Amino acid sequence: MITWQDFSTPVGLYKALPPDWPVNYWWHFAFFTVAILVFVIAMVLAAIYIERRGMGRMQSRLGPNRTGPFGLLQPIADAVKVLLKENLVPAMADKPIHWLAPVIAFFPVLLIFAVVPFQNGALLADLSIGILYVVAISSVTTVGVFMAGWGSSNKYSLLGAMRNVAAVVSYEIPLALSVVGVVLIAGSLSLNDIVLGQHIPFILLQPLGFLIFFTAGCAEINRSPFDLMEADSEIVAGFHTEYSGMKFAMFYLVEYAEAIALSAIITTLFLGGWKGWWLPPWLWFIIKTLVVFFVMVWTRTTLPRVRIDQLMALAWKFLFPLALLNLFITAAQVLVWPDGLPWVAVIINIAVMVALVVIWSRFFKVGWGRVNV
Amino acid sequence: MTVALPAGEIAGKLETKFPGCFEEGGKDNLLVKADSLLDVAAFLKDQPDLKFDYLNYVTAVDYYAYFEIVYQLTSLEHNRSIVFRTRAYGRDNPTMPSVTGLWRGADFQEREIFDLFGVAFTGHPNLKRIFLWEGFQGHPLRKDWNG
Amino acid sequence: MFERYGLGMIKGMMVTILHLLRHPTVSQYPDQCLNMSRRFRGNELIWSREKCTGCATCAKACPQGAIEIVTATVPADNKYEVQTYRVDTGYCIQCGLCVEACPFDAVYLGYSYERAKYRRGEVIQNDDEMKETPDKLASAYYHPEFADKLPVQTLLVDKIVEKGK
Amino acid sequence: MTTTQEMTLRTEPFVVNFGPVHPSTHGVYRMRATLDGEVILDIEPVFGYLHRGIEKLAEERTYTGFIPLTDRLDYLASMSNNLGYCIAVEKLAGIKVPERAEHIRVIMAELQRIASHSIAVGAFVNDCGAYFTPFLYLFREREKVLDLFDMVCGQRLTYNYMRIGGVSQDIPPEFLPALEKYVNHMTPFLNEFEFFLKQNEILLARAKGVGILPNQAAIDCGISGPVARASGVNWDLRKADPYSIYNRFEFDIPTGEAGDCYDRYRVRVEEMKQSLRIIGQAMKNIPDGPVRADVPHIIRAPRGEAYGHIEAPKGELGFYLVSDDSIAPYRCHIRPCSLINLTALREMVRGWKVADLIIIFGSIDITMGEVDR
Repeated sequence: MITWQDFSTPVGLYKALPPDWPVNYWWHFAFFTVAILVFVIAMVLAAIYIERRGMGRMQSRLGPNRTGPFGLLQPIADAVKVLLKENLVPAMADKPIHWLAPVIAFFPVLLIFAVVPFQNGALLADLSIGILYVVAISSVTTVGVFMAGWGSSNKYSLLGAMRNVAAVVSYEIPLALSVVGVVLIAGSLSLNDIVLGQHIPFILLQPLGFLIFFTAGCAEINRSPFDLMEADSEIVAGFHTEYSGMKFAMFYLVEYAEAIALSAIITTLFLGGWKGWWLPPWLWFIIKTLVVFFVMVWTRTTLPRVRIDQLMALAWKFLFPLALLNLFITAAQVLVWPDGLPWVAVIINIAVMVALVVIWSRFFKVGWGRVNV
Repeated sequence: MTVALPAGEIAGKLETKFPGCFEEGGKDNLLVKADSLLDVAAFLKDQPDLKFDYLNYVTAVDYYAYFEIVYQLTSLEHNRSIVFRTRAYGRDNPTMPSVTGLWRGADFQEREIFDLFGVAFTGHPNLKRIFLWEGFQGHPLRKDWNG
Repeated sequence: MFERYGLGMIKGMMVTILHLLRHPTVSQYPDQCLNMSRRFRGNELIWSREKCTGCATCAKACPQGAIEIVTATVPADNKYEVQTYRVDTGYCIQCGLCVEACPFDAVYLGYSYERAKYRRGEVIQNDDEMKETPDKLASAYYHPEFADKLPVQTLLVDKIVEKGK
Repeated sequence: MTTTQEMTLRTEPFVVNFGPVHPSTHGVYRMRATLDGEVILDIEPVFGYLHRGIEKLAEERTYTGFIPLTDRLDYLASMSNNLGYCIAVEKLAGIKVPERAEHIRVIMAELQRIASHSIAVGAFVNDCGAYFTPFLYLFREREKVLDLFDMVCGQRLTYNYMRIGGVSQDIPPEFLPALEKYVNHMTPFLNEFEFFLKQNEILLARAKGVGILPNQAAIDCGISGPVARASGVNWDLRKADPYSIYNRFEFDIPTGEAGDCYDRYRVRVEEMKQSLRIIGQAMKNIPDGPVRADVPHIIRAPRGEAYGHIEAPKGELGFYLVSDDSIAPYRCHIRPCSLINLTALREMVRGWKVADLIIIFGSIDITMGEVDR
């Protein structure tokens, strides 16, 4: 029996481990750490290329095509350029916070990939509370962003940081609630089991859940219509105005890594992660992630930005109630069909989604928001 | 077609309403005295059959002996326009009452005249230089300004 | 906020995705040059010493005072002889008023736009550099007779720019 | 002047500088905004960064020599500046313009209105946050207008095409077929652009009811152009005081009712359609004949003064000329419609948020060349 005091000393800790424990765990840990790092870097480069080239073609222009064949080396050229840039630190800046901010912003994004299954069972840590871990870790980046905003002692970055904190706080709840719907149907929190439980992709069973999760996710990592944190037409570059060189590269990496992380989680939760016909399963996972990322690029090219108080109103008055209602409806359905929902639930859920969205958008009037000063 | 009102017609009305508001010989081109400028302007703006509610422009011309401030008004309702002018004498500190109270559009234009000609407008809410920086010496659009 | 329940946004998305199937309207500048208009006002002046009578109308018409002309009288046939004719293309705004004002058609505007220089001094053109040579074409601005020597202008409205020349 | 009034939480307003180098101030324009958090308490515009003293230069240039300088006033609509100046000088000197020149002038002015409005609408939606896509679509169409101007006068931005008494050169033979092709191509594009943005919910939410300029305040502040018409002021110089031959064309004047940013955007798009109508009519019945009255290169205007004004894309652009019987004007005052349109900015913006300040300022659509002169 292992008692508490055994953990007090390192020797006690080592003795408490099961005897055969060290043999296969270290290999597993080493392989997946390297795999995740390579996966994140490669996907971020692919994401940068897709975004710049896709947006270019959608705007009837070419996009990068000079560096390497079809401009494929452009992301590497960007990285090298940013690394060679001088590292400016504003004189009035709070130096330690300014230096630490990109680090705090970047490492949670890597942690998220620990629980994302590339293939059946192929993930670093098959946590039984996978999705709870993801929702928890993903809000740590806000601390880094706010440190950046505060540390660079620049009014624009302070505004950007404040907006980011406000947005992430209010979008955490719809994000979590829409995930609970999926968990109810899959019956387990572990991402691996969620994918195994997806005989019908959850995007069909949970259309409203998918809509809320995608919107809340985009708002949290400030992409597409909610990119207020670095709204370049209002507050120049938001929280990373005063960053250049290596630190800016880290923030640039965070922005795209978070987008890839969110698309990976959406693929796992809603699009049936690695499930697919004759292509190798991990390739299916990558294709689905890149497709979801392309939808983000697509919305970023088309939609104008939402104002900060409309962003809040959208979270509290639209997504939050809808997420609650979606939760109740899913719970009722799970009670009616305990061992997995049939196809008819798909039609019901889509009808419910349309009805709820139409009813709920009645409450929104246009043209408010002026404070009488 | 915006009918440019001939000066004679208006001059008669103004003369009866405000005797002695015109400078000598100022009837044909509506040359108003500086101190009766506001009454004439208010009259032109509020009179129901005149209703000159839109100020086209306010500008100044330097004729060495005096600065001539020219106002052009248009009545959007009756589609009529009129030009009247005043003169600010003195080179070092000419002053002129400000019409910003009647037409807010004159705000920046009077600041510009103050900035480039040096004609101070009394009653202007925020009379500061508009184009040149605070410490600039002199007023460039004057004829005797030599850079 | 959702007056039409998101349909407006979906319409907008349709337009952007359809643009993926269209040709991009940009062209690769160094290897694909679009032809400028035949009346293009290039950033150099072409001056023929024979036709020029030294009347300096062009210098007077230039709003920037970029043309500097020094003439001396030739006692033999009582005419002006132009000693130096210098144009500072740094001051020149390519407005073409000199070409219009010249009564003897002695000065034309050039047709090239790739005359950037590294030194401020090199921008000044002296009299003999401004002779018309086969590669230095004169623009058809105010002289329609030069038009047929110049290439036809590529209009974007005519075609989506194909790849290659 | 900062207005501090009783605030619930002990906060204090802080002053932020928007500009002179700011992504969406349309040139070197600076606003000292006093903010309480995101809400704007007061803004104080600062001008003069682009002041070149054009009115002083005018007194040293001949009447024809000043025309290239008028291109640099509102450098996005230099054809209209040329037209305004030439009309003022012709009124001063009493010169009659031949028929063909009048038709060419109308075609050029309306093409310039389309090009200037496409920048205004593109920049406005770009400030709303749509990441350059509408801006680039409109720029692609503006490129076609610049091709036509390039064919006629040899330059793409500073045309210097109109002369006192007509235009400098006749239009080349291939101009009218190209113009015909352009007009036929532009109408379907405008419909597609309408389909693209007219009912975009986020644009509606951001622009409808924001920055309302009441009808009476617009007239009182001397505001002209699309900004005034959007507030319901039915005043367009092409109809009210027809200069050149505008009374021969039938077209209507689009006006908005609420006078908010959305109406200003709608009025500009409708005006582009009306300009296409005018070009269509002018193109059909363009007569032959001389393009310039026989006016010497350097004219000597009779003693006196004159004020000529036109309906430039941004508003009423006027030239007040005083001549003392010499080859250069004694005084040339330019009525800056962009500067006067900014008088009402202060009370249109108070109480709105930072994001709205950028939108309202963008919807007024100014060019710094004309504001600072």
